[in-house]
Amino acid sequence: MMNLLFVCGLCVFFGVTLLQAVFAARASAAVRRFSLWAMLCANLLLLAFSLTIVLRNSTFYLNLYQISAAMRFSFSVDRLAAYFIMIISLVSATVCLYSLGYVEHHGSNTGKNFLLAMMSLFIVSMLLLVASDNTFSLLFFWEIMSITSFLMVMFDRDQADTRKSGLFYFVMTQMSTAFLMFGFIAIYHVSGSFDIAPVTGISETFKAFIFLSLFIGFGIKAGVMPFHKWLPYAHSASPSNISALMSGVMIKVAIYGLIRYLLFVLTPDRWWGVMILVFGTFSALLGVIYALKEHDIKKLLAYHSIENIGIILIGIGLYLIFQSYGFSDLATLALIGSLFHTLNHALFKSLLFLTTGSVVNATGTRNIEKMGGLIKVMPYTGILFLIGSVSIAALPPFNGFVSELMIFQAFLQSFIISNPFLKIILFLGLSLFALTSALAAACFVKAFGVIFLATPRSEEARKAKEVSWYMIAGPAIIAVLCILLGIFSFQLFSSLGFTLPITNMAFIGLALLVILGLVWLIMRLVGNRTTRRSETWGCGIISQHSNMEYTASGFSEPILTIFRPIYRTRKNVDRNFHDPGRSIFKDGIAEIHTFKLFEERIYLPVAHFIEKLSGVVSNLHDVDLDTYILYSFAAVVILIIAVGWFI
Amino acid sequence: MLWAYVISGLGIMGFMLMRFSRSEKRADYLNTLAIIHSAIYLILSVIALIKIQQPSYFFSRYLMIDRLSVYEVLISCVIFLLSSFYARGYVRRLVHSGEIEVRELTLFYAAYNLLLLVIVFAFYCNNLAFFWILLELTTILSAVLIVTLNAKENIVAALKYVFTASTAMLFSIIGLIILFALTRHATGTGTLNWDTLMQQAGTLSPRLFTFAFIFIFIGFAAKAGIVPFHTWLPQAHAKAPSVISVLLSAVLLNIGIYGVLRLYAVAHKTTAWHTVSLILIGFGVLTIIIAALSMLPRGNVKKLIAFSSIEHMGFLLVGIGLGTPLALFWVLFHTLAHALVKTQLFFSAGILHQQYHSNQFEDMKDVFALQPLAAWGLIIGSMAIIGVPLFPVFLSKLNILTQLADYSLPVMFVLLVCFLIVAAAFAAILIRTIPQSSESKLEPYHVSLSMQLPIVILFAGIVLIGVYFPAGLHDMLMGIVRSLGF
Amino acid sequence: MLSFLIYALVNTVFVILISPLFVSLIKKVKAYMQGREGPPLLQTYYLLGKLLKKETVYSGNTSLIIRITPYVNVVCVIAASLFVPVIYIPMSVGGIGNIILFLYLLVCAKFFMALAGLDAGSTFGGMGSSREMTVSAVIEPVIIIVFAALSLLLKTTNLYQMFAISLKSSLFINPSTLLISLSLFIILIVESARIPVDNPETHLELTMIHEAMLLEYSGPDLAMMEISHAIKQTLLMAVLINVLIPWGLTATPGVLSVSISVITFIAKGAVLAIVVGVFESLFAKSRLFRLPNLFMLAFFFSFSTILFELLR
Amino acid sequence: MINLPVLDDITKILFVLVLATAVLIITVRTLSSLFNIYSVQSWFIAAVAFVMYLKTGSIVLLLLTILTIAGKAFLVPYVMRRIQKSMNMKRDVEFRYLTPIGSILVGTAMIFIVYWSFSKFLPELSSDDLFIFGAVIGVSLALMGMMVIFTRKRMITKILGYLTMENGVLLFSLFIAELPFIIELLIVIDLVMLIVLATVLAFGIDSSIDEFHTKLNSFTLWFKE
Repeated sequence: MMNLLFVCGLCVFFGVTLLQAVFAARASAAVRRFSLWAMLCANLLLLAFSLTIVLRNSTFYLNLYQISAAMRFSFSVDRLAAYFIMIISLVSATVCLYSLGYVEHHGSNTGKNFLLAMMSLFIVSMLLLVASDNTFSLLFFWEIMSITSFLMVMFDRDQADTRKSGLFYFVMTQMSTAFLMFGFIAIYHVSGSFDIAPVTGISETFKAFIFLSLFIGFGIKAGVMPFHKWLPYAHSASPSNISALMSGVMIKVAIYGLIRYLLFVLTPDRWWGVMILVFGTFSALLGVIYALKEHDIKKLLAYHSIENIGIILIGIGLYLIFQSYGFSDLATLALIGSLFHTLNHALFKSLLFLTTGSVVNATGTRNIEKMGGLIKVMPYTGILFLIGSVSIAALPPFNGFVSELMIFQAFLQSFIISNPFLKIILFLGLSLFALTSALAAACFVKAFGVIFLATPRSEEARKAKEVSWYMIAGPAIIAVLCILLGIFSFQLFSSLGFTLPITNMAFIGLALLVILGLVWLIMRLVGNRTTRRSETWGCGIISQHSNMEYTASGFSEPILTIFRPIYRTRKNVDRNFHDPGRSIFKDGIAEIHTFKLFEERIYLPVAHFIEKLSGVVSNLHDVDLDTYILYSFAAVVILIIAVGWFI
Repeated sequence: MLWAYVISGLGIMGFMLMRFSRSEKRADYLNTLAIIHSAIYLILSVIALIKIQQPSYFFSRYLMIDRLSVYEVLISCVIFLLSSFYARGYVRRLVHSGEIEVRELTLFYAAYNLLLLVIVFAFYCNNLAFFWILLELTTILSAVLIVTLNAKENIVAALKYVFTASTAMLFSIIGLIILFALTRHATGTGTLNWDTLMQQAGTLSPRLFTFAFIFIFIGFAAKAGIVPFHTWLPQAHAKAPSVISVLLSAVLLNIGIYGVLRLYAVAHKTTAWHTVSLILIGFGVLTIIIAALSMLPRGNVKKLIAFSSIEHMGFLLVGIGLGTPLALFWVLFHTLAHALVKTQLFFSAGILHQQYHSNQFEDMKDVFALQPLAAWGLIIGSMAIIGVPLFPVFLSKLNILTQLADYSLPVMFVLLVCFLIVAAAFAAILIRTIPQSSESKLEPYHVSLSMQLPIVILFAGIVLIGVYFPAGLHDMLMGIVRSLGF
Repeated sequence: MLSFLIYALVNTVFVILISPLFVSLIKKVKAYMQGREGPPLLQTYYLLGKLLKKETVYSGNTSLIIRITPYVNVVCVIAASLFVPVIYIPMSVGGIGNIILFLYLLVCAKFFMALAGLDAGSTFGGMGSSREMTVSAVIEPVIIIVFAALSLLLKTTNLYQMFAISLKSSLFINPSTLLISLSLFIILIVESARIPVDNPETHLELTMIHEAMLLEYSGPDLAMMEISHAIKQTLLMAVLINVLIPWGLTATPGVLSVSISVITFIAKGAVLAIVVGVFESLFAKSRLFRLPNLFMLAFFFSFSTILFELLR
Repeated sequence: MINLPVLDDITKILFVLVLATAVLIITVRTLSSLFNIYSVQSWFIAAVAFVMYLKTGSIVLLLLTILTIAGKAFLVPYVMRRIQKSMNMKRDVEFRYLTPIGSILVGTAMIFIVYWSFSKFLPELSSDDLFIFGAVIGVSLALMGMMVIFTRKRMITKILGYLTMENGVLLFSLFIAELPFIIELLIVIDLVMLIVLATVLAFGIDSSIDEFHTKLNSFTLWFKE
């Protein structure tokens, strides 16, 4: 039964890949629609599969195929894996539904077909990655995931910035693979097998090395702060349904890997927890702060992914710390919190990316300064985006709030830890975490307000139309899930066998509903219900104009001013003068750029160093015969001396 | 058995000398002969693989057929067959674009077939000195093949090749003489036969063996393109017609590695082997580092591919140096994988070169519009060569690295970084190339089927061995490793 | 369960009824400090009544956001009022009384208010919501850390239990409580939009934050916004009171005890309102970008409390 | 099979003379005299071979002597002279990396280094000090030839340098007479072919591509039969 579900799902995916890839040149919109529906069904199959495992808390093993004895594609799905499979298939299903409407808008016929082929390969590689029970297949599908996503990022390859993003993404993703390979092979070196099984009897330092390389490897993919740089580029470059998949699911896969190796393979030390906590906190804070100043809506969302990954990491860090002190129920609270936040973020982030895709389609720009007033022309999309914003801003009773509540609870109860130093760290982390979520709320007031409210700021925005049915249905499902998961979280956990010290949101929801009813009733009774339409009050200016509105930059300006030290800006001014004495000013250009700290202090210097080095090395080759012979001569002489010396 | 090779080979060459009047026909005629030649050799080798019990010796033990040599010969024959097919269309293009004179064709194909003959016997020969001679012959022949094109740079490239390779080879004669003296001193009668060396290895003095080994290694390294004797390689590969670049990169380099492998097998029987391992791994890592760094600023597609060949040779050297059975197993597999992938890359590059008459990336505009197949070949080949899953290089890379981890983790880390740089180099260039388009639309020329077919076949083959490991291959490789005494 | 429902009803109604009183009381005090007569104590009730009778005017640019916001606000603060017992401390049901939830209900109200500020597309509204979100973002860590300090002090994260514990143990002598209540007071000032953070009287774009968002409101909607603001203020006052000087608040329902606690609460609330009024008249509206210093002060107080607790 | 100590002395003298010729090849500028020096060097090598023949009496050495004289003292210089005529250049005056003096110094250093290195190993192989001498002289001759290749500018001279290296190797190999004759022969033929090819290529460098190809054809056809 389970086998059937699993294998059928996979077969459909591979079938779709083949179909789309082989007929890439010819396949028509009908074929595409067919394959999308097929993918949707396959996702549902796997959803059913994973849900049964999650609910029954059983495990599932399947040795699908093996290249050689050492290199098996064998899968074992336990509750954790099934949970992530659930996330993947759920989000992918909705994305497929959305894509039914979306894909037809972009690119050449071949391009679309190829995109679908890659998309299905991408989804299936993520599923199998999570299901893998040995390092080999994990690495295998990890690479395939990276490559397919890279190809999809390159989808509209004619834009220059897409190319830049693509290169950036490719290099970073290869780097993460390299680090993972190092870690895995190091594990193999001690355990002597590719199985994902507890490693024992290794020295502390060696274990630390393994942990660090794995953390970097997964961290790059998850977009943890110092390694996050690829994320905004890649997400803004790729088509929106792909961004939804990447940001909603792919970076979660990295989280899965981290959790898997921390829980089931390595035996963590306390400082790992602290380290992860610190990294998480900074990713969260800086992520949201960078998001505040973004006006490219997709970059903004990408930075929020970084923030939420940070929150998830905070949860994991807390888990490790509490575990190391033996407060197992608090640890469980933190871990479940971060896992639940993983699900929630997957949901509302894909919801946001999908709706953003619709908006970008409708307006033809990613710059929110050019939008505005869209809720009147595309109300459904607007409402969906609002739900997404409310959940990502962690407002009760939505799902985002519940997971953050759990992490807050874990934080607040950290007073039972004895070590005062650690306690102070935790309280600082707590305050920064609070700051993060407040800023997130601010950021989404800005995003929603500027995109959907007030009057249109550009012709495109004025002419925008509501998108097709598919592109509303897909997000709508997620939106409903966001609410349900929020309200019935308590019942959910108890049905899974976790009784956690959190508020019963169903109760709160009920209370809110009752109060709403009462208030509404009262207002009906006592309130005057006549309304009148009129102008916005503009100090007596008769015609309200869109460029009198508050802009996104204006909105975030006070916060930016307060956090000025974090965004350093660089001005470059070049002036032209009429006279040689440079006194009579003709014209000039003045620009202010935000100083991209990580890019300009870490990434580019390293890249430049390597470039310089390789330049030197390759210059050695561009010479004539004499020099070549000289090289060999020197080499031979050195060899002769070395032989005489050593042997 | 081996006579069959000689006779058929010489017969083919006899046919070549027959003059034909019309030039167009001549190209196809010669090419047909070449195809027949390589086909016959392939069949013969398959027979040799199945019928003849390995090892068996011929000509007073100067020649032998054993598992390893048959394996290498098979690879070479397959590559030769594919490139003969490819050459059919390609040479026509060359003639058409005036890059090669019709009168050169005889010379070209003569050298081509002779090269096949020589290579096969280089693999089959049992005697080191004889092996050395054939190795020199391959240098000469490939030099001739390079200079058949109408360009001064080709002569320069060929000269560089000849000088760099053969000066190094002279030192390996010195090594041979020392080895010979060593065996004579050890057992009374000197010998340079592989099999006898294997038997007598125990009696040789490790110090002197290492001494001899280093000198012999210099020559083989030059042929295999190991830093610092690799200098000839990039230009030779870049200037040669793509068919020949394929042979240089996918077949000739293997011979050098093959020699090193044999020698290492002998060394493994002495106590000198860990010194030798050290030397090999040292040179291998150096090679990989230099190659990886030189790939970043390349703008020339064929040079890029050539440098990646250097890098892979270094990797093979490292694998040999590890000297564990698994490592060698995967080294052999990697040889196959590398040969196939390289062939595909150079074929695609050849098509593109015919389109743009340049190997520079920035000249290649609207690649997808003009030459979709070649573009895909280039992309897929690059992915395969940087070791992406679905492709065989990934398997061998992973496994050799795993073996390397037991030798030294830091070295492995260095290699990972180098591979990262290589990947970046490929990605950077492809990403820069693929999207660029030009206002002046070129006409896509008609790529004949004989040029497209090999690429498709190779793609299928690569993916096949990338995900499916036939038991036969597995047993064969295991057999080779065991026959080498590991 | 039933008892809880009764509690909810009574408590909520009481809070709703009492909060306008405090508002106008503060106004009165300020008027006295400025040497004016000031409005009558029931002024706010009159105001609300008048607004309920008036018609609602919506700008042509607005969307449904501006229409739902008043309901969201009222609902959220009333729900929050369940968390702050002022008449007596019931048994917590379904985790009601959780600090975080309490705070986030208030944030929810604020979120929608800010959206509504942007909805009409007027410059003032945008400015108001921008400033509001800024201030709330910066004050958020302070609030959290204050409550963290409380939970550290009282070893619980539930308001009911907090009050119960502070009721049992005489915390007045405990310096930590004083420190915390100082920062709680600052929070009260900030959240109820008072000088030096905000200026509730004027409608000058230079000073206003909270009012700017309400500019487009009129009629019953405005009434709802006002009452919810008043309730929010009362709730924060209640928290401060019940933590610092909980006497009079009972843990056992009963006519006598409840009436006692009601009376005491009104008294304490009045005192606190007067303090607030005096405080407001002593200070001048400070620049927006000076505010972080004030918040840092609160942060310092609460963090030093934590250090106190750790060192003990 | 004569065994006279004088033979050893003669051999040593010949070694010295060979080195002297090598030094000359490094320094001399006129091409024609370079060729002469080279053929003289080959004569010396042949002489060494002959002496060794007298000493050991193995027929292989005699054949080698003849081969060397035929191939290296006559054929190769002849071919090169023709090439030189057709390219009509007289002198090769430019030096790179090393001045003649410098290269002589380096060459001497090479001899010492090689001696220092080899004397640690070869005594194990044979007690005969001529063998060691031969090895040292041979290898250092090869290295000097290499120096010629990368110090001189003209292709022709480079080829001479290569030939010198080859002579060195040959000199060394004389002491391992058991190396089967067939292989010796093949090696020599091989090298000769290499030389001819290199010469033709060198010709191609300085001549028009067209006549180069005619030459190439004739030459390759010649060696295919």
